[in-house]
Amino acid sequence: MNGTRTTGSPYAPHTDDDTAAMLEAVDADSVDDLFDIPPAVWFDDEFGIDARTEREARQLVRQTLERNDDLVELLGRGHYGYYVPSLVDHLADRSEFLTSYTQYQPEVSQGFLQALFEYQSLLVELTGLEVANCSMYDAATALGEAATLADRVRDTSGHRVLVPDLLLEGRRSTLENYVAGTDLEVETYPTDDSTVDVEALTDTIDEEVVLCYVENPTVRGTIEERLAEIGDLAHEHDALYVLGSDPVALSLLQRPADVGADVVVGDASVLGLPTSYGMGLGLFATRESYLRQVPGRLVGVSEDATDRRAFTLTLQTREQHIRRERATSNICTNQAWVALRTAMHAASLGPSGLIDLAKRDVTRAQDLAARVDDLVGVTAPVDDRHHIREFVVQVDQPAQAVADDLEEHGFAVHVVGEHELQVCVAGASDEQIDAFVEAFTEVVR
Amino acid sequence: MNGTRTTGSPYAPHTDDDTAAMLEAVDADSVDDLFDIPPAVWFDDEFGIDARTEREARQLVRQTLERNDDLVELLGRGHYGYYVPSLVDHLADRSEFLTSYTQYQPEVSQGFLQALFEYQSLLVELTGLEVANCSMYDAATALGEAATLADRVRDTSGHRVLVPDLLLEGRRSTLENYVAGTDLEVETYPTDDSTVDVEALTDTIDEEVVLCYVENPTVRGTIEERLAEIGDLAHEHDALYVLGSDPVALSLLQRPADVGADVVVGDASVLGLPTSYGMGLGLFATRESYLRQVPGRLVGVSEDATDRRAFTLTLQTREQHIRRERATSNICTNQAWVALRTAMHAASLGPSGLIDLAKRDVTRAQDLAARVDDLVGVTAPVDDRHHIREFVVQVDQPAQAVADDLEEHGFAVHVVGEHELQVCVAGASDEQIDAFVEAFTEVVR
Amino acid sequence: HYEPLLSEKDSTHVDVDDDSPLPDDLTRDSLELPELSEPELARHYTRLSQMIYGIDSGPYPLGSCTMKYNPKFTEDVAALDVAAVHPDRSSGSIQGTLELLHRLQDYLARIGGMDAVTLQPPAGAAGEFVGIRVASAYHEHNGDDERDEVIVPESAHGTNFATAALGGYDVVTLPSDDGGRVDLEALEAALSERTAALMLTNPNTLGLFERNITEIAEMVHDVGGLLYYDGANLNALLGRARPGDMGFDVMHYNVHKTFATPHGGGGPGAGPVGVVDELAPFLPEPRVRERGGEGGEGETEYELFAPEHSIGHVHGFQGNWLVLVKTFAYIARLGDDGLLDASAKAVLNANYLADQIDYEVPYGPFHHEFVASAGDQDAADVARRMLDFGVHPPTTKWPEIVPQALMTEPTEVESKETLDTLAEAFQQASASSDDELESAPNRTAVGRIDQTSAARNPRLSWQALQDTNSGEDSA
Amino acid sequence: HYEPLLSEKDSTHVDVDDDSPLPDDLTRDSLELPELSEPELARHYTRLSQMIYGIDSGPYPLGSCTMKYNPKFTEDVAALDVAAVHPDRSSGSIQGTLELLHRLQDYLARIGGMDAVTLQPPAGAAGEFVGIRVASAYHEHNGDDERDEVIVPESAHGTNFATAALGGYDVVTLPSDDGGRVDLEALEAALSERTAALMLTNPNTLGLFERNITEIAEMVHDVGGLLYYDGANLNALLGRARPGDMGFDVMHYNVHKTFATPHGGGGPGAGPVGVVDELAPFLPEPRVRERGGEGGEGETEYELFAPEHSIGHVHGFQGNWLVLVKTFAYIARLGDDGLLDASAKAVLNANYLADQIDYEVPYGPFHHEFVASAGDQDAADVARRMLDFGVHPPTTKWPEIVPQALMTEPTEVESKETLDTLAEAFQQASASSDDELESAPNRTAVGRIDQTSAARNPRLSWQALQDTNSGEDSA
Repeated sequence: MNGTRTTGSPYAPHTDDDTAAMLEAVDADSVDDLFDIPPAVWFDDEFGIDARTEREARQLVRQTLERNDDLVELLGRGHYGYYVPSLVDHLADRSEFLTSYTQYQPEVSQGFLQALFEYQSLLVELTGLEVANCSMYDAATALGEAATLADRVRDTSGHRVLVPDLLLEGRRSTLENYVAGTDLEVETYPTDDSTVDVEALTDTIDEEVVLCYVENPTVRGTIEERLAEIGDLAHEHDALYVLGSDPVALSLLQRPADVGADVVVGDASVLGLPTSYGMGLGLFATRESYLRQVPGRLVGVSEDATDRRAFTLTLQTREQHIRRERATSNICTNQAWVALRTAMHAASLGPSGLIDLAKRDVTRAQDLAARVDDLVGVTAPVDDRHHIREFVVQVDQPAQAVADDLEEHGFAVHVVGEHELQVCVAGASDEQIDAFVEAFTEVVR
Repeated sequence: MNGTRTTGSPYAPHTDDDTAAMLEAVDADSVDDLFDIPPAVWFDDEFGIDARTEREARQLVRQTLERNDDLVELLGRGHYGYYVPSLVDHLADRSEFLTSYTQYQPEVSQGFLQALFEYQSLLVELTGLEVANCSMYDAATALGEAATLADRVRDTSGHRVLVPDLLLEGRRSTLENYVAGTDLEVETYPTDDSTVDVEALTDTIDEEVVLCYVENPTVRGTIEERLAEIGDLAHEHDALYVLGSDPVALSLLQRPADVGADVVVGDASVLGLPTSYGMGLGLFATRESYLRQVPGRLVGVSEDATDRRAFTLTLQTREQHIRRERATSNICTNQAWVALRTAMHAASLGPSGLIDLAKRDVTRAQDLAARVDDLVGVTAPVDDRHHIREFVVQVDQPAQAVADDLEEHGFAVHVVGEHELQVCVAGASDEQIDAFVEAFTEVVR
Repeated sequence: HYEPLLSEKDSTHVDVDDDSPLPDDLTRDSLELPELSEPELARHYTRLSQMIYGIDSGPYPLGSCTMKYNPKFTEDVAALDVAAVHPDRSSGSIQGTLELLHRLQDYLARIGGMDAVTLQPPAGAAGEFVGIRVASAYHEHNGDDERDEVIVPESAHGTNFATAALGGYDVVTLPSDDGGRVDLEALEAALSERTAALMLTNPNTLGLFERNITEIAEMVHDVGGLLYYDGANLNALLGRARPGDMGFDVMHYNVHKTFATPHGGGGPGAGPVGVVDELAPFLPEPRVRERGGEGGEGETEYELFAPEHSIGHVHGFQGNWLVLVKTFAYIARLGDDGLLDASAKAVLNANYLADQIDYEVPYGPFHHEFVASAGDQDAADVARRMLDFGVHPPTTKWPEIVPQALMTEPTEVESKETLDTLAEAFQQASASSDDELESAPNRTAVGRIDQTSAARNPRLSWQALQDTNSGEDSA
Repeated sequence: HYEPLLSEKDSTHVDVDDDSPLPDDLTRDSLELPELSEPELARHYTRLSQMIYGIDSGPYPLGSCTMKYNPKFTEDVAALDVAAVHPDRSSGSIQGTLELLHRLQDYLARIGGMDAVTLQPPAGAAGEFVGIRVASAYHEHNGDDERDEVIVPESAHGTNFATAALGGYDVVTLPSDDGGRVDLEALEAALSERTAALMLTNPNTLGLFERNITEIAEMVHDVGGLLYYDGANLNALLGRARPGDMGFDVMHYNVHKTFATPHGGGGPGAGPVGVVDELAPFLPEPRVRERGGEGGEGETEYELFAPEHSIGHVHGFQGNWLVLVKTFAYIARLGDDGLLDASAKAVLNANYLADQIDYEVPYGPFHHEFVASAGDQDAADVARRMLDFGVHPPTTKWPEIVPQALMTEPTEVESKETLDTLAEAFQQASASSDDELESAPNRTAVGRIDQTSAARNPRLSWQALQDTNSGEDSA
């Protein structure tokens, strides 16, 4: 029937005989009789949505999406298109992983629990912090959760949340929504050459500050150089020091625990997911002292009846289904399957592969910047800092016009200022980068 | 390491420490020492094949294959591109199916054995014959095996194998290779309106004939109308009556058992495989009386130690690994995984879906023929017979020129004569067929 | 049924400073993680998968979780190369993505009877949060900023309470009446000018339709509050009743529960939110709309826009895109007929199964789910016992209104035969001895797990485990 | 661990004549098959898969079968839309397909030291058949048509014997010498002007290199015969020795064994055949070659052609294309370095494992495999016993030159740790009591299967099973 049948749900297996027998069992004449809906709200109309065969539905999605232009994306700014090993798709797509529910029955969920435990262990190594949950939605919501954590754990009456002026609008806005139900207020501090202006931060920070947020690398690809100093500054004012990063950067850059971070947030789906229109995986790690205030799910080790090691969701009393309005967060479904994929991708790279990947992100960004910097009327990188993965390019012409021209040549880049573009090497092959330089040369000529 | 590593085999897990420990255990200084190869034949050169990352290897294949033109294929003649439900890929790709070996250890192969048993059962229903093996390579080799079966089971000194003059060159040539080691000789009998010319066949058939082969539908999409009569003719001369068909056609057309067929061969991958440059699945079914002479693998039911039902490969004494030069065939690895896919596709369609599919192959071919027949200078179908799936079209212009023009318009059709094209509707959507008619109209204008 | 941790298979310490392109003080010293080959990883994850019960393993009748079969083809369309675009692409270059989103907004609006839809919330709870934030923004925009309460029925999902709290509201819990539905008198008492919203799911978690929904809506609206629809149970009503027609102002859709996107062991999900016209200006930005004029080939063009009084973002980008693609594909496959049939069979299945089991099933009539009572037995024990019969048990101990609740929702994807198997498992559990119940499960990868030990002595990483072990060693 | 047959779940009888577009006498009356929904089928095949041991389940040390890990990415490239073309497409419109085939022909020629390669044979045995047919055609072309014998060593694969017979030859079986290799004196005696070919695998099925290969080649060539290389054990030599350099005239490649294409539970495979220049004119048609001139973008163009004295087709079209794509992808991934490392680790693994087990391992030194002897134990019992330890056993009872043979080939994909696990399983089996051996396996989906019953009372379809059952019922 499948593939051709378009009446009824192709995923409801009832034969007519079954339906008749079941109706008889429940003593009903028709299925409609089972619906206890008052006539006033009974829906008599149709949605007007055509049923399609599987083939037609596939075709519809494909044809619709084929309207997307096929561009080489030199895009980053929080979402990256690294190559994901084929292993990840094949194993993560096993239906036991893909179609199972949250692990409330741990005895039949050991495999998923173990994979999530391994994901947590990965983040513990990367961050140096003791506790990582097994996911938030994305970097923005993880930052929001960090703020509500700060609100809960800080005794001070403070209400200031400090974030860099460069913070992505989507993150800042999400953060503001998360703190809308609290007394917290989001304020920005200035940056200098796209890294924290520590002097200016020193001037603005006070005891009213409950959270100081820094990203490393920054949204413009620059690498912070005074992280420990900033950490000290935050702690001197009894503020939570929250670092934003991701697993690739963390494989190479300073370990958050070593610079005093209290919480690490970010998007862990840089590993494991292809470019997916911003779909992410919220990384959330923190110190053991805040364990009981952590939002989201935690997998822990326990023992079974015969004292064998077993995994289970634990400390659930923090969560909404137990604690209701006093939960640490309202999060329920998170991004478990993405966390699985991220763990798989990281395992596939191994420590050498992770470090190599991050190092290549540094050198390839450096190399590309140097190549475009050679062009007349182009400066790159704009910021006098080390970079990873991406950097800002200044062009004499209007940036939007250059970007439009590049799109005509088949390349997508960010426009970040009137005369500023941003370019990312993360997902691009060497051939694509060569082709980009050629197109860029032509466009700015 | 994977995805980036290009030295050594990425699929050999040895760490350097492992290698050292293992060499020590076997008391060797280096791996080279383990090779007992005389210096004269030691290979000192290189193949000159570059190692690539997984991403690069993928890219290489993709870029290479992207040289293929994207044409709508109205092609058939033994290979069809029906839509394969997504279920088939997802389930057949489970590594337990895809990566397991032949089921010589049945206790850890029950799932595959059962699936193959279900495949055999499907063919038994479709053909009406008692025995179906669980695959040959394709229709051509299955026909070859039918001929060697005939050679073994017929007592007569006969040596004639009769096939239709329309038989595909690939099939005929393969058949000739299969009988090259016997005394059999392949001869053709004439057809009339692309079906068996029964009178001519009557004239040529004699006691020297050991096998009479008929295809239904024929390679030109026509449906045979006198199958039972031909069967009688074959049997009167003590010849094996071999029918060629496929699971879609068999769902609608006369049941081979009902017209006296002794063997049914054909390509079963019309279900289960997408268009795949001719990759197939040899269907082979026959009467119980020839059971001990059947080539290839058979799955049967047995019992385990606790008398539970269990599946196993059986009657293996027919096979090469036991019987060596007296085996019924040299076949070893066959097309098991394709048989699995075919069984899945058939199960997904169910009997209603199978019959519907075949009926639509009749009506859609009929409709398309009528539409192109309306064009000036075009006759379709050429053959005054019922058709399924495909039909021959006569054009006033040189057929090759028309085909070339159609290719320019994005359509591939067969050229089967100076002024004859052949067109198949099996894999095409209604939209594609409409577009084809439009293009065809323009081309023959 | 045992597979070592990756870190137990290998743990390789790699120094970072070799050939580092960065100054030493900007990098970490080293990284210590498993370094394994693809064959080893393939086996590891294959074995782990073998210790998981998924929807393809058998029935999964989790009440309020709606575990439906996930059509395979939806995975294929989400995996299309053309679906893999970056969120910062120019609108002109991703018309396909925008068209799909727009069509999905439209589908969902029709299905829910809503006027405008945002697809941004990355899960149901995030959708609730958007709903509550939209309500806040609406009241605030109207200068109506004294409203500080959200009313939630006692049998509601935990997320409702937590979401209201996250939104800064005091939660007012509403008791049920004797029939398991909203107690109108209690509601009357709870409503006031402090009421920002009432959050309701319908049918409720007992599977009962709130028959007085029109009256409830009037009551809430009369005090100036908004009526929020928790979409968890929408599968029960598809094509038969729409939240918009019942008077709801804002709702979220659980695409996993209603539109068969895979649950993934806990996400990713998507929780689109639909609202009535009046609330549309407050939805998150960006949304998708048609652009005046047509594209080169006569196709409609689409663009992103920020609603006038938008609450801003609730996700860094546009939510869980790949999940939305699957949602769209599912709806496009089923169409009106399929959706109508889905609710029909879901409700038929629940009623049939309720009829087949021995446990007491209070309340009724049911729609998509029912809550049986394990009576003297411990519902969690019953669940674990059922695992041994090869099926997945129902949700347990909730809602608390039914003692030892076995909250059961078979969904439309189960055949009569499977329901009979499931009923048999219920029967066997109900006939089990105390000993059998308390020792279950026995046929699973591990036996009954000590939850107290896990919580009392948290070991949340391999590193922690190492510390614990070495602690034990030295002790 | 039990799953009903599809037909036991449902069997629906559908009449064909309703709305038939064909006259009644051209159609069947009805069709009776299972009519099931996608969720039911997904569960059915998922459960079946759970009763199968695959390469991702654990070690699979089947001697002479070379069960290597199948890289996942090769599946993805074979599934590309651009790979899905019809065999009757015009050459000009499938340049990508032809280029890939041409490159693969070239790769294989280099790896084997051959001059020309056909990719058409759909399996190893089909490759053997092509080799034998090519030899026949060659001799016949030379007017040398009295040759009616093919010589095969006693320890050879069964397919060698069967292939020679299928090709119309008498098979002359060659005994081994005391070292397990070709007995030169016996070979001398067997060779004559009747010899069409000698079929040899090297290293042989005992894992031993035929050290006298150059001499053997000379002897065969001296009598006018051809030397055929069975590629089953090529994995042992990759990058270290090439059949062409050893004097072989024709060979087949087992792409599953050497180039990691999945075995699929028994196919599809591919058995490309390489030959020296002299034999190239006899290869099957069509083959792929470069066409003079270049394409529009400076790319080489390819075309199909029929070799001058081609034996014709051995497959209806061009063989198992999708398997060839995977082969190509694997070779392109590994390159020289990877291929060289594959043989290194394959040989190291075999030697290490041979060293770790208690069973006697006669002969040596080994390359990729070794044949242990179970001694007093029954090798098939040992194998079944090993199943209970969670590993796959070796090939048993063959070659017969070793009593109770345990023919073991771990391949390069196993880690030392896995080999140690495997060695442990061997040890446990060797230490097992007769009772344990004879009752094994016990931890598998079913227990030991009665082979005699299966063969004596063949039940080869559900229909046959029905007949049997109803027969029993009436009895």
